[in-house]
Amino acid sequence: MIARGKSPAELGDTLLYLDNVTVSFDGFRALNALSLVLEHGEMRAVIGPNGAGKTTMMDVITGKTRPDEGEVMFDRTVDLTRLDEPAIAALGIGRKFQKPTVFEPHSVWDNFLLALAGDRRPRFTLWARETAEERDRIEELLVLTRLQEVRHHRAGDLSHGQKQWLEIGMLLAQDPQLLLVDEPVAGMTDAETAQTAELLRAINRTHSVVVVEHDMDFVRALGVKVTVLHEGSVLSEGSIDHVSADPRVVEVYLGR
Amino acid sequence: MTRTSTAICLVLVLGGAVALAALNLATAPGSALHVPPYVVSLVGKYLCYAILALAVDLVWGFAGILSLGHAAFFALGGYAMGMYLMRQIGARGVYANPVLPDFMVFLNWQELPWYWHGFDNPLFAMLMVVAVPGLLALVFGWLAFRSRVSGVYLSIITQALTYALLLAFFRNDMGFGGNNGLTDFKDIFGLPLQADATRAGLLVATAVALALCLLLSYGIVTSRFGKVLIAVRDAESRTRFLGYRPENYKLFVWVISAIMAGIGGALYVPQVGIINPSEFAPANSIEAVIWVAVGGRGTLVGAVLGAILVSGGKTYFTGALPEFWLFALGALFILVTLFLPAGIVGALRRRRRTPATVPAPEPAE
Amino acid sequence: MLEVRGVDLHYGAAIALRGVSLTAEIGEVTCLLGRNGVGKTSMLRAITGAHPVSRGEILWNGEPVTRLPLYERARRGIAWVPQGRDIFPLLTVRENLETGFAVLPRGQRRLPDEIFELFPVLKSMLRRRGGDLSGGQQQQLAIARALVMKPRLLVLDEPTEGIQPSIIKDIGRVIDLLRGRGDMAILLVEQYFDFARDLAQRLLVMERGDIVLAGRRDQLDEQEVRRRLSV
Amino acid sequence: QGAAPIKVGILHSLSGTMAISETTLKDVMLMLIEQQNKKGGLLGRKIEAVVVDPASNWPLFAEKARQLITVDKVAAVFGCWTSVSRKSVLPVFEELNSILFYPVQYEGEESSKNVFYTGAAPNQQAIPAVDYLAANEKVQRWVLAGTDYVYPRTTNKILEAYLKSKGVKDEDIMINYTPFGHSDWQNIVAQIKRFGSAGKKTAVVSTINGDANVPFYKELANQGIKATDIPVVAFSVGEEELAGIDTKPLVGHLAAWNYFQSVNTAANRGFIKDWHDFTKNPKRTTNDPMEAHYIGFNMWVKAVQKAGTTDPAKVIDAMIGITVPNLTGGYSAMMPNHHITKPVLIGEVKNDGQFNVVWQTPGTVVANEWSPYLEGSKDLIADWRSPLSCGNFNVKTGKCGGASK
Amino acid sequence: MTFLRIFLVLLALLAGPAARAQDDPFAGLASDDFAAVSAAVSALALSGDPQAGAAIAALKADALFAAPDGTLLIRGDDGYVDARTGRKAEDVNEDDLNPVRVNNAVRRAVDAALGSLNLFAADASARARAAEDVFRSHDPAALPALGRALAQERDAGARRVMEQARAAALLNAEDAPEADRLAAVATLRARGDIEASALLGALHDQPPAVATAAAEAREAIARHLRLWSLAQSVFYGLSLGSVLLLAAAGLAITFGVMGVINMAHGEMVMLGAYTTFVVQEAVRGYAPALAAWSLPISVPLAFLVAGGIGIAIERGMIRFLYGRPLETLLATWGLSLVLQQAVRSLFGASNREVSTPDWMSGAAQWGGLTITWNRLTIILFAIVVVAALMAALRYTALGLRMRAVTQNRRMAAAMGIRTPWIDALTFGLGSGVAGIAGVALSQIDNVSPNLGQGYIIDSFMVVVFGGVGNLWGTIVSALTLGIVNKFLEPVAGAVLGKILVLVLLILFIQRKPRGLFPLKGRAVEA
Ligand SMILES: Nc1ncnc2c1ncn2[C@@H]1O[C@H](COP(=O)(O)OP(=O)(O)OP(=O)(O)O)[C@@H](O)[C@H]1O
Ligand SMILES: Nc1ncnc2c1ncn2[C@@H]1O[C@H](COP(=O)(O)OP(=O)(O)OP(=O)(O)O)[C@@H](O)[C@H]1O
Ligand SMILES: NC(N)=O
Ligand SMILES: [Mg+2]
Ligand SMILES: [Mg+2]
Repeated sequence: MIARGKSPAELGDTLLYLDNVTVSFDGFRALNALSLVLEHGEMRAVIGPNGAGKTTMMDVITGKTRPDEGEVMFDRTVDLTRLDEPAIAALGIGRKFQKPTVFEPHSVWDNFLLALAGDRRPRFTLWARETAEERDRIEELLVLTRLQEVRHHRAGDLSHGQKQWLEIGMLLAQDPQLLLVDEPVAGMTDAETAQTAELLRAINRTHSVVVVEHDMDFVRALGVKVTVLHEGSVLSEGSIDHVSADPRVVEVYLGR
Repeated sequence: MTRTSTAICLVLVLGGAVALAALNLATAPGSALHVPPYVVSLVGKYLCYAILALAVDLVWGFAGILSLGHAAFFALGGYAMGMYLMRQIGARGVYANPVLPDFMVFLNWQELPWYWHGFDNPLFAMLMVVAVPGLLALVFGWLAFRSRVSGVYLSIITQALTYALLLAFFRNDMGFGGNNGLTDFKDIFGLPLQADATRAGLLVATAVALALCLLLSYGIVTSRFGKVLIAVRDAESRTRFLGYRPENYKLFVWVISAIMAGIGGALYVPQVGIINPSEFAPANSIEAVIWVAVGGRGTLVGAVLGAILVSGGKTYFTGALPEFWLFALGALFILVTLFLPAGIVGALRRRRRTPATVPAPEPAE
Repeated sequence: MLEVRGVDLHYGAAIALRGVSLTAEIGEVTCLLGRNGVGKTSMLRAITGAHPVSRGEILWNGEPVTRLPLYERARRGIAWVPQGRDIFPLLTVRENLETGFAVLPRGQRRLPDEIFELFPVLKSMLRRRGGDLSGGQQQQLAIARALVMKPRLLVLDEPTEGIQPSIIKDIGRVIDLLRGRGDMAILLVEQYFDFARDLAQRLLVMERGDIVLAGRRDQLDEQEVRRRLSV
Repeated sequence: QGAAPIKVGILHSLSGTMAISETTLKDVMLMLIEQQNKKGGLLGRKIEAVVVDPASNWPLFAEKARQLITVDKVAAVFGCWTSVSRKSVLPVFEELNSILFYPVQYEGEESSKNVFYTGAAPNQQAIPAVDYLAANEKVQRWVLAGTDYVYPRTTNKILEAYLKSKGVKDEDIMINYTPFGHSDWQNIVAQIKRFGSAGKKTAVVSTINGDANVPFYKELANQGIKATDIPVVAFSVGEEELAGIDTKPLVGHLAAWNYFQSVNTAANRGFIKDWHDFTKNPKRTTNDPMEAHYIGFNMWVKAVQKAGTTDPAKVIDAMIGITVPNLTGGYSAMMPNHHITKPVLIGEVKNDGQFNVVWQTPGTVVANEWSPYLEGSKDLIADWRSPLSCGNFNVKTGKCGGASK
Repeated sequence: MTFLRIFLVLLALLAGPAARAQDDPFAGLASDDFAAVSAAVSALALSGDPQAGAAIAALKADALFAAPDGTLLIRGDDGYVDARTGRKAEDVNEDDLNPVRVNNAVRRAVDAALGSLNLFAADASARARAAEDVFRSHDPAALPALGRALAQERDAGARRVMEQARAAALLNAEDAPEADRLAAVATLRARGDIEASALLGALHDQPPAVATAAAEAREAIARHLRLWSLAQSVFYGLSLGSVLLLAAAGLAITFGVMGVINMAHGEMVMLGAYTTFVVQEAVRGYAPALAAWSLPISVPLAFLVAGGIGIAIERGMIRFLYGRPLETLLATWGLSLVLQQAVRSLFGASNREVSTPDWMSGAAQWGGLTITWNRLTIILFAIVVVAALMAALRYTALGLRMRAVTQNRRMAAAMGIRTPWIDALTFGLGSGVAGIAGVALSQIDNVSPNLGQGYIIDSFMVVVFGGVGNLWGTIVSALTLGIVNKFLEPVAGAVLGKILVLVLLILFIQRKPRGLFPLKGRAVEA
């Protein structure tokens, strides 16, 4: 599918390039020679059985886990395996975790404030004042995530679903070039799920996105290319109809 | 760290110190209003402890770094000041040696070790008061935070640090007077240390230093920097994915805090008249943490209050109940923990807070 | 039968449940629906004893359990699959499952084979630490762990969250099977409406800390329910 | 009666690391004060003890000293054990011109107008002990083992100079320092054993402090070092310390003090009986620093009677020359250097935890507060009588060095 | 009594007719001058007086008294016996008696005298011990006795020591021929220990050949001992490590497993040590026959006492603090102050004596290795305690529940685990183990209210260095720290050695921020 060892020039409009990535934990291979290419402006849905390695793949991209082997390139020239998490975040890669993780002692408002794009260095934050612009942006996000009413609540006191929304909002606040979204609609009602799909499509107009989800209706609603992972490597790739028809995908993932 | 409580605390500290100093100097010893010098130096000592407590609260309350070795910075600042005071003695030591401090003379040292040079200069000495603890904190913090040492691991190595320093300063060969440390100071900046006016001046200076530290800390923790710090405290790895470098944040407050502790120590030494290695004892650092916990972690004002109350309690109990004061103090710690989970200031403030900050006990969480 | 009567639940000063009542019959699946933050999880916490209620009463098979601690309720047959899974991260998968033995008499402390039929992946991971599993695997483990307890009231909080479609189907089959045995009451919180509708005999819909719609599946207007679940 | 009582401060740690040693001293002071009150008090007034706990915390010592003097207005303070605690309170006593009685053997190199040193200076303990070993045990090789702090350091410096002046060679002296509370002595004891196997009679001179002694002696016993092979002579191990050790394997090891509980004099028998009655414990031991307080307190009483007042300035002047009986059958006198004369006794450990006095100086020894064996201090003397009134008078330059008033 | 008879016969043999001529062989014993007493002891041993052995033995036991009239009396279990006649003495006025005082010189003379006499004891090990005494005194006067003893010695071990003793005495004799001397040097070289080296080093006035041989022998011994000293350091290290391990094991539960920053841990250790003290006193008072067993009896009792108090602490205090791990620091610190002071008020501030049973005292020589019994016992004890602890946590249902509760208290309760009970038991177990450590520490350290304080810092370091929550790590960490310490100590000195260990520890944590055996993976971050 992907030719090995391409030079940067050959990668064309590639934003994210994973090649032959292998990660093992005490001998267990969570990723097994995984390769994946994401174009600029593309949105990709990644599905696959529990334990296929989807979250691990995101860990590798964001610098949380170092691969044992393989190449992870961003924007053709940046080798992500050499960078740590803040450096990768600074490149414009944002992430929403599978298990919602927010800053629990802070209010919803402050969570957004901390996530907003901007200078992250101590010497800036020490003097930073909340600008009108920032306030407007946070208000927008509060509406979008329907958290207006709880804006002053401690994030730790939110319900599970509210935290999911908050984290999605924080990801948007970062305004990254590439969004990695791990199971965004888990715990959402069907209506919310549909809205979220809509939201992601809107974002995708200006950003690149990788979405992991088990909700097939949602994936279908996204209407993008789907990659199916299984046991750490790509099992199938193509449109949602293509992969749902793949008997191997039905066997290991969709079930009958 | 609400604005009002911080302001009240500032006024009390500054006003109180000035009032005590004035009453000490301006009234006659017999008068009812007279504040004896004993009280002046006692309060001065408490305020130094309060600076240390503030330093601990800054890193513990807001960056989640439980330092069990903060007294090391306090002691280092104290030693820097002590070395200056020692050099001030000049030929007035018992052996009348114009250069060597007494303890060097009687252990047959021939010349002043290199690291003692410059301490006769007050400016240099004051620079060292901040530079030595600051540098140690910088090196230690840089190593530890960069390697992502955190939690109890960090706590224990801070303890190891202060313990190692304790042992090192104990060694007579180190040239810091061994177990006896540095004593027998005569004057500071040319003023006799035993004069009431000097004492009162030191008290006011300490109060001013405490006030400045409090303002600085308040400024730091209420800034956006402070919010990041709290985020780091409770979800360090999450902040990284947002592009923050927790190690830089921690290192910054860590060094600031160490310098604050060093200043506290430097003011402490002329007021108590001795600095020796027992100030490095791990128990001292733990006590500083306890002041903060009693007053209320993460409240700044609580740290000041806790330090003064606990030290005051110790002064009172060791005199009033010499044989049983440990029961009283120990019980106080236990009761505060059980009944005032957020410390004294936390308890005063507990209004709008939901118990999510403080999970209900059995059987819930 | 589980009966909840007029329960209030507070988090500090904030109220999460206001005088809620519900029942769940043995041999039936009762499904609790509602948008984010309406209090579904809080309801389950009240029933399992994970959070104290400030008013009202909870009866299990006629016995009031309102003041009993969690473990006493567990010993009376109430098992809980919490939202967020609450796997014991440092225990192995096997040990996680074996924590369920606490409520069983000594002779019955064996891992039932059916859980491995249901979740084959667990069988191959018995020696792995629970915390290392993927999100979906943990969810499977949480359900399996509850089944080890041989419960008579099974309380599930969004059990399909993060689980791959084929296993969701399996879980549906198991819930149905367990219900079919007729000795267990099942209370299910779900966002995934189709799944809930297919399984449940009774549906309850919550809004802002109270139940606003309740009834047997065939009696309820599906459009009405869906409307209440959307914004 | 009727007059306000005379207050006396007791400044001994009742908690923390030094409580082990100092608590007893507080008790003996309470006993002495009670006895004095039974005898009608002092100047027709009762004596009242003010006990505080400086908690083994050196700055707290200074704070408590100041409190005793300025708040409680005590006439004199009996207290301190470690040198550092004394150093910590010294400026307070000098500033407020009050009196401290310091009852513990120490390194010397000090003489303050406001302190009366009732414990031994190095020449009243260490040097006679070394002489004894050289003469009676024919010791030629010396291990100077101590806790790493000022008292052992100074004592060992003095001993080293002294031994060398007697012709002992460098390679026959081994010096070893350990931290406070050192508890694992395996290596060091083995090292001592090795050092002692060079063929010359070897002895250990121990300035090991307090807590570290029990594990040290236990290890000696374990590794089978008997007093007949390598005797250990200690300056900080008394009856109180031995109470925590099974002494059977230690029989014959030595200690040098100015008092032992086993000294068989009428005065001592009486003292021990009073002590047992006072503490209601027939097993409580007595020790050297207790005797020092006994002497110091009696001297103070006499000086107050002589001065007719408790005013420290007057009492300080009255102190010099006061002579009181000690418990070992002689008299101790307060010398112009504010140190007292003492007999030196060498005792061997018995299996009941007591000491068997095997040697003693024929008379009493005057303290060398400034050691003649140290470069810096050999020209210094202390004499608090006017007109000299100086704690560190340099006989070479003819000046009262430093600022000590 | 056989012993006494042999002993008397022997005296007669030894002394011969000349000694009998002396008037009163006991005369010098009552002297005030130790040198005179020493001489008198030696003379008495040679005198052949039938009462000599008893008198010398009494002297050694501090049971010989002098009356003002010059009578010497031996104090026995039932009254006094006249030393000269062996007859019971009547009407003794105890107040008039003065003990015959002994100093080290006298003791040496006594040992030498008794040494020669015991060479003919019935028990082979007693003979070997006697020979060892002679070896140490290397008094040429013992040569004839040694010769006779050797002639009839059957036991190989005793025989070897006697030969060494003879070699030692011979080298110090004035008239031994050079060949014998060379043989003696070879014997001592073969013995190969420090004592032999010391003896060889102390020789003077030897013929040149002998002097050279002695010097060579000393070098050979030194080479030999250098190798052993490596092993010796390892033993010291293991021994220190096992002490650290014992002290830390309980903390590995209360802190490592439960997450309670237990500053009162040291006080639990101290309570264990005081339990040992109380048990010992009780045994002495009520069941003296069990005296040797008071330590083993203390182990379960210390466990129960410290464990019980631990349970009380958990119920009364800690349980309100779950989820607030840092607050436990404050409360347990307060508690440690209270416990220390309580013990101080109850037992007094000074040290209490816990004696070492005979089976734990002394040392065994194994090649160049000195293995002290108490240390060896503690090493073995530590292994047993920690192995039992690990097994309990890993393989029992209770252990599983303990771990479950500490990882997620609420969920554990939801699984039907009685969390309050398990919490109390876990804290009790950790405290109980600390108590057991106290029993062991009573053997090597002060039993004082401060005992625990001396170990708390080290304990935390051990647990953290090994990796919190990992008992196996705790073991490796304790032993490593012990060994590193013991290898650094001779090179750097005790103080600097300790500083170095701390600095190494700080640097090590930089490389391994979660200890030697970190728990890895998602499980930890979760
Ligand atoms: N630190 C670790 N140690 C051991 N195994 C691990 C570790 N991290 C992940 N794994 C294993 O790697 C595999 C991949 O996990 P991953 O979380 O990437 O799966 P996933 O595709 O995200 O699954 P899900 O859909 O359930 O979230 C799983 O089998 C998991 O158990
Ligand atoms: N521990 C807590 N402390 C304070 N408030 C809480 C806590 N847990 C939940 N809440 C609040 O109580 C309300 C009900 O929460 P609950 O978790 O029961 O909702 P839910 O219906 O389960 O939502 P979701 O579908 O998102 O899981 C929410 O407003 C939430 O913010
Ligand atoms: N003076 C002493 N022994 O410290
Ligand atoms: Mg995943
Ligand atoms: Mg919920």
